[in-house]
Amino acid sequence: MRAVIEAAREAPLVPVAILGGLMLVAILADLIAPHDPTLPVKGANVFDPPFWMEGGRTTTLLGTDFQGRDVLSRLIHGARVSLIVGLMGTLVAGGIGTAMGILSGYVGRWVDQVIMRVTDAWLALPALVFAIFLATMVGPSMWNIVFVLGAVYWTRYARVIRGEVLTLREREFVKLAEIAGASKLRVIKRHILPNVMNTATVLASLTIGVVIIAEASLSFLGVGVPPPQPAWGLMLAEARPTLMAGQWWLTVFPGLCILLIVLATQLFGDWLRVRLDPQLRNL
Amino acid sequence: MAPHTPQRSARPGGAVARLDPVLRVSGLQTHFFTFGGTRVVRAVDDVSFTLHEGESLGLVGESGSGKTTTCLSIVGLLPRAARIVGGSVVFDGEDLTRKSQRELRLIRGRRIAMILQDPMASLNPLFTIFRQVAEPAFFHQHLRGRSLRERVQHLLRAVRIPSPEWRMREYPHQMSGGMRQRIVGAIALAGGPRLVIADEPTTNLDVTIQAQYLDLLKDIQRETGVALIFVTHNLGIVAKMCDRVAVMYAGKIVEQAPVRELFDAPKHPYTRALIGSVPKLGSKEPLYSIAGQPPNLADLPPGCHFHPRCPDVLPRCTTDEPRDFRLADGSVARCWLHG
Amino acid sequence: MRRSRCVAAALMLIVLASTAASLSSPAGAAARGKLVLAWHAGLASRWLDPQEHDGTATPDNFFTAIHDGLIKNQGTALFDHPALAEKFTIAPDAKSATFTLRKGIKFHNGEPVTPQDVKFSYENYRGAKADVFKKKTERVEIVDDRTIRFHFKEPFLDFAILFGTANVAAPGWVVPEKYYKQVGADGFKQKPVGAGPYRLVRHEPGVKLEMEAFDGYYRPVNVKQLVMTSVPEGATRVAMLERGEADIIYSVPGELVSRVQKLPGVTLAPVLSGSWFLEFPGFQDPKSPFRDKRVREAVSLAIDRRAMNQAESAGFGKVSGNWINNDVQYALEWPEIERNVERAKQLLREAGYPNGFDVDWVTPLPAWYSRGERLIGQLREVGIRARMQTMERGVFFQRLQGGIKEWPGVQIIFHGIRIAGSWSFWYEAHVKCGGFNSRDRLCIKELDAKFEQYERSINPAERKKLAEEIQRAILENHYLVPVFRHAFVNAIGPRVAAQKWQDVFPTITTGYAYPWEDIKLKEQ
Amino acid sequence: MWQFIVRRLLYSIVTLLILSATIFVIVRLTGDPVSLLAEAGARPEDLERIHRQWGLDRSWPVQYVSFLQNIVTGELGKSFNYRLPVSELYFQRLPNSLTLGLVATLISILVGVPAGIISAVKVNTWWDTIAKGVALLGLSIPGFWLGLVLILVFSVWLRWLPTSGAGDWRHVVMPSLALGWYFAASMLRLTRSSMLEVLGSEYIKLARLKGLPDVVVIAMHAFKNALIPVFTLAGVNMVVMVNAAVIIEVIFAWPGIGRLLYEGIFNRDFPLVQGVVVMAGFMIVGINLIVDILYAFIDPRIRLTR
Repeated sequence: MRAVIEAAREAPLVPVAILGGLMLVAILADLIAPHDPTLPVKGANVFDPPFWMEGGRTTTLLGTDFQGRDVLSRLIHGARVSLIVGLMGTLVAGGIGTAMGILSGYVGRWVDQVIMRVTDAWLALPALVFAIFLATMVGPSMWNIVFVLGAVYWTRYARVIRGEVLTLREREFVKLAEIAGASKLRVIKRHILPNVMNTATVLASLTIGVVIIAEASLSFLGVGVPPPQPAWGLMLAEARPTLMAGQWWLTVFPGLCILLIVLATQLFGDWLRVRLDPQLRNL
Repeated sequence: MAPHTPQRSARPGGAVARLDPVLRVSGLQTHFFTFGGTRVVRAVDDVSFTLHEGESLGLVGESGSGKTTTCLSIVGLLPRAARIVGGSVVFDGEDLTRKSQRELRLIRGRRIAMILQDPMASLNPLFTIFRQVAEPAFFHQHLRGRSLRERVQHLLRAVRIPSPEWRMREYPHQMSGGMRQRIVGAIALAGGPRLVIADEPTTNLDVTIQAQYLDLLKDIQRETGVALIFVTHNLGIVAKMCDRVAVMYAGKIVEQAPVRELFDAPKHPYTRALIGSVPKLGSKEPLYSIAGQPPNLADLPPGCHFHPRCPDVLPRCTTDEPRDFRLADGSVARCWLHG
Repeated sequence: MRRSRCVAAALMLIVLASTAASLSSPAGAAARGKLVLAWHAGLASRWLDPQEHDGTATPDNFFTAIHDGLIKNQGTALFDHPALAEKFTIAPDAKSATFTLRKGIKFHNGEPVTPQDVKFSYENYRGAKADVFKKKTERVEIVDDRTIRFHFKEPFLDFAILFGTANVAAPGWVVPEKYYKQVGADGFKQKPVGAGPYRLVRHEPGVKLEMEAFDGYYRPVNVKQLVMTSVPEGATRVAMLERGEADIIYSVPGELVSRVQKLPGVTLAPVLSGSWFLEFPGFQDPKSPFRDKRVREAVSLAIDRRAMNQAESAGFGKVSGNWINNDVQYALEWPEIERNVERAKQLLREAGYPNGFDVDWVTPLPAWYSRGERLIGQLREVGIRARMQTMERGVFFQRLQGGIKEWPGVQIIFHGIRIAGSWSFWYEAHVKCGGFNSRDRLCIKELDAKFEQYERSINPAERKKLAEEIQRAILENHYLVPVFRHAFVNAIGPRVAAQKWQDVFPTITTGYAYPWEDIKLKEQ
Repeated sequence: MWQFIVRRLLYSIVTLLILSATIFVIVRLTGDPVSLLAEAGARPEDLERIHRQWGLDRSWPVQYVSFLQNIVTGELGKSFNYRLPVSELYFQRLPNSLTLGLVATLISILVGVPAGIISAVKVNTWWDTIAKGVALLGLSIPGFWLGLVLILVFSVWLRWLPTSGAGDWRHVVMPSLALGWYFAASMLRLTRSSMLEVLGSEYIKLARLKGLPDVVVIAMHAFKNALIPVFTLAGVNMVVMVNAAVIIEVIFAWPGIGRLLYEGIFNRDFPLVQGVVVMAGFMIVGINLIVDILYAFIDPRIRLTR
């Protein structure tokens, strides 16, 4: 964990700025969004173009959507939903996965067998198919999607973390702690957990983008975040007929937002990976 | 010596140039450029030495002192981030630092060979022994078919692999560690080199195998007359294998001397500390250990880089960098104690 | 004006059709060319079997190609268009109905259509409203080899309209008894054999139906090959139309209407279709804010019906005051409801919700989600906050039929339905206690009592009066809140011979392009 | 060798057991399976019949055993919507999905692997940057978006390719491109990192020390080693593409398994959804087994020791 904090001090500027900015936007969405994201803007039409184009207006800077809602406000609030889905989904996946990985790798024996067989089995389902299946079962809501994506993606963590723990187990400091009579729980807390956190963090940075794209796909299929809540994936899915109709701003802006967050998390992840653990290169 | 390089280093002691040396490294500087060139690590900084036919030079020092980088600079296989920024490497009268990768490729494997640290890792797990030993002969001497097979068997026999005819059909993982290292040796000999660089070839072998292997190397050197650079941090091996020793610290050679002089009368405090830290059989003296941490190459202390850990530090050591001082017994030391 | 001309033309068409039929020169052989239809959802095999009609308008699209009924709606004619039956009569006491089959009609497998097949199809019918027919029918009598008579236990005034309205029920759609029994109900859905203008040649379940003109049909069939292919994505359907891969596409996304309008040779067909309205399941619960009539009225006043029509149907829909389509029997004319946000807010204040309240879910009929979103937006302006619930069409109907327990909390359902024939079908399906789609969600006892009276009555004037009383009660109490009649916007490609879209979509009962046999391709 | 195969086989069987148990439990945890197994508007007697037919009145373990028996005998239930056995529907659509998956796999390999190799060999050059950028785009563009753009460009503007449906080779181009794109990106990433790893290895250093030409070092020494994980991924990816091309198949109206799943979801055709999910799991476990066995043939370490 300390390594993470140390790392933060010399973190790369661009991705951190993007992520930090998005987070700020997400937190302050209510303050900075010029309009209510779920209501049509008074005085605006549907499909108003961005302000610099003919017919655009400065009250709706990035134009309006098929209901006359302000695209900018929806993007701003969408940051909140997408970050919640992205971060929480990743957190749930990472939490379960890390716990399972440690348990599996450190306790070993039948616990390891059981967890790893389950992991193998769950990994055998294509992520999207599994997510669709679960989402169909539990029904659409933002938190359900978080749960679904968490349930789908934890297995990847479990696999990698287990491998990590297996090597850690053989390291001197763990052996020493064990010989000194530290309880398993204490060894996990003091020695194992801090050391796998790096790996988990790197994996997490790579998962966020995947989770956000998965949300978009679920929205397309109608089992994602329910409207009118704005989520970037949902916005993209809803606006797909406009690709042909010419209202490019409805797909380009949410698309760019997704690209931005994926880019930022990937850059950040790449940097973390090099910074924290050069052996993780083949992830 | 190539005329364009400034002559900074002293000629090593007793070895007066009888013939043209096989290898003359002078003023070699290899730096690593990381974080987009913002950080420079001087991994090898002003290293010079000469090596004649049949001679073996030991290169010793802690890990990270620049031994391996020196070797890789010679063969021209530096990592992407590293660059030779100064000095010359003259091999058989040709400056290797001015050669293209293509030309270097024709020298590597044929005239210069290198044995890597890890015999487990340095053989490709997916190819047979035959194929891996045969490659240099195949590409350099253009041997094919039966003559290639015979050549491989000959090489394997030379490194004392029993029944090479069928051993060569096997895969690396079917061999023991010692056997694998011998195969790496066979590969090194395949091109009939003038110079062999052995980079800690015995670190991963157990002691009896180690001894056998070192004997083998010595025998081969005697038979073929190759020049040998032996990189190690094990002073015992140096004593057994080498004619001369160069001690590296923080990218520089701090002391260079014939092996006997070095062990009998080490001149540099670092060498003394190194020798003092080797346990001697039957000795009850407490083991000497070097105080402090090895230096961070990206952020070296001013003056003599060793001064924060030196027991005999002088006031000027903290400010001025010592140059090479040539001493009467043929040693060269980079230390103000001798200035 | 145009409408009456349209009806007149259609009437003439019927007359012509019947004369043509009596001359009976099967013209399937003269059919030529190929017509491709891009359908907007998956193609469910059960839509190919009239015996298991699901009570929606959807199967009409397929029945009218593959099967045929004794009587059916066709063009602008409602239930009383004679099809397999040459003529029919209802006894004056409404206790029996007699049908005479056309001469020489055949199924696709070459077998003749006999009264026995009609009897079998009627008695074996298991789909929507089967219970009504079972309850009221005494027996089915085969009079001779072309005549069949249905005897009822009591006067069955709605028989003809129910029997002949294919988007409500289909006991009058004839399947070949022998074949049906031979392959079984499930086998039949894979390879249905009917007496319609097209016979099925190839069936890829869910994906594609390839049909060919049936030589033995009693009316001329113009197009040789009819292919229906399922293309779920709206934009893809439009692209298919643009490239000439499809000749008719259903359900053009609202965003693409103006693009399609501009395409050369393409005709937009905004078929005025079903009626959309809101329902408040469980509004009788004392805890529900919707228990208060003023709250329901406030919801009604919050809706911007014209904006909805403009955005959702490109203005082609119709804003009317009733929740029942005005083209059915006894539908009550009711003035359009104007939006009044201030009045709505005031009503909410009076009802004790000065700051509005939360609705757990707004559930629009899948997959018309964008209008659900619009509704939520409009409700927000008077302070009613809601979220949208999306679900699959199947689940939606399943939950409708599950009754009030499936709709806990504060809920609004945004329905859109299309039922032809009589207003009573709408009432039965969506208001009546225990109705096919209403179960116990609304269930207003005093209205049901009146409806009972209506059902028993055989006096048309009394029936009309009762019908209007019931509708008025629903509208005045805002039990159901009408929104608009939407336009099911389809498009016709350049290869189809049509002066105007009504030539291809003449029907006023659903949004689909039948009668299929009448569609022509342009001369090459 | 045989021992190894038998062990892998056992593992696969265990995996399948757990997989089916997972699906079994999820279905039962999220509600009354009868409401899923019955179609909309089922009558009480239908529900009763389903109860009996699926043995839902018995205990879970008993139910699970009969569930397994059904799977083993290929009885995945009957689709409500199509009135056909799920297995029949599945195998009707499978060839289309295989075609799409195969072509998309080829595209992903043809694009991803060479780009990944070049990117690794020329690491940290502009080439590498471009390749990484493309990979990033591939991973962050949702499939439906790419699909619609392809239709717009190639069908509507250029009029080169048909928009949708299955038919001749022209119908395959766009969906497989849209599908392969994402996977090409992941292939590129993996090839690049795998190559980098191998290129940094000691045996590659030794190969270079032998003075072998770069082509030989990269094409023979590095490639073979780096490709093992890459081809594993390709195999798994192909199965994923066959089963999970839901969005692409919907956009391009491609009659494959993914679309079957979509139809299953939208019609609440539960046996269909369950069947497709189970089959996907089976196929992946199967391909993993095959890949593992193939490994044994490629990699002498596995072939000879275990």
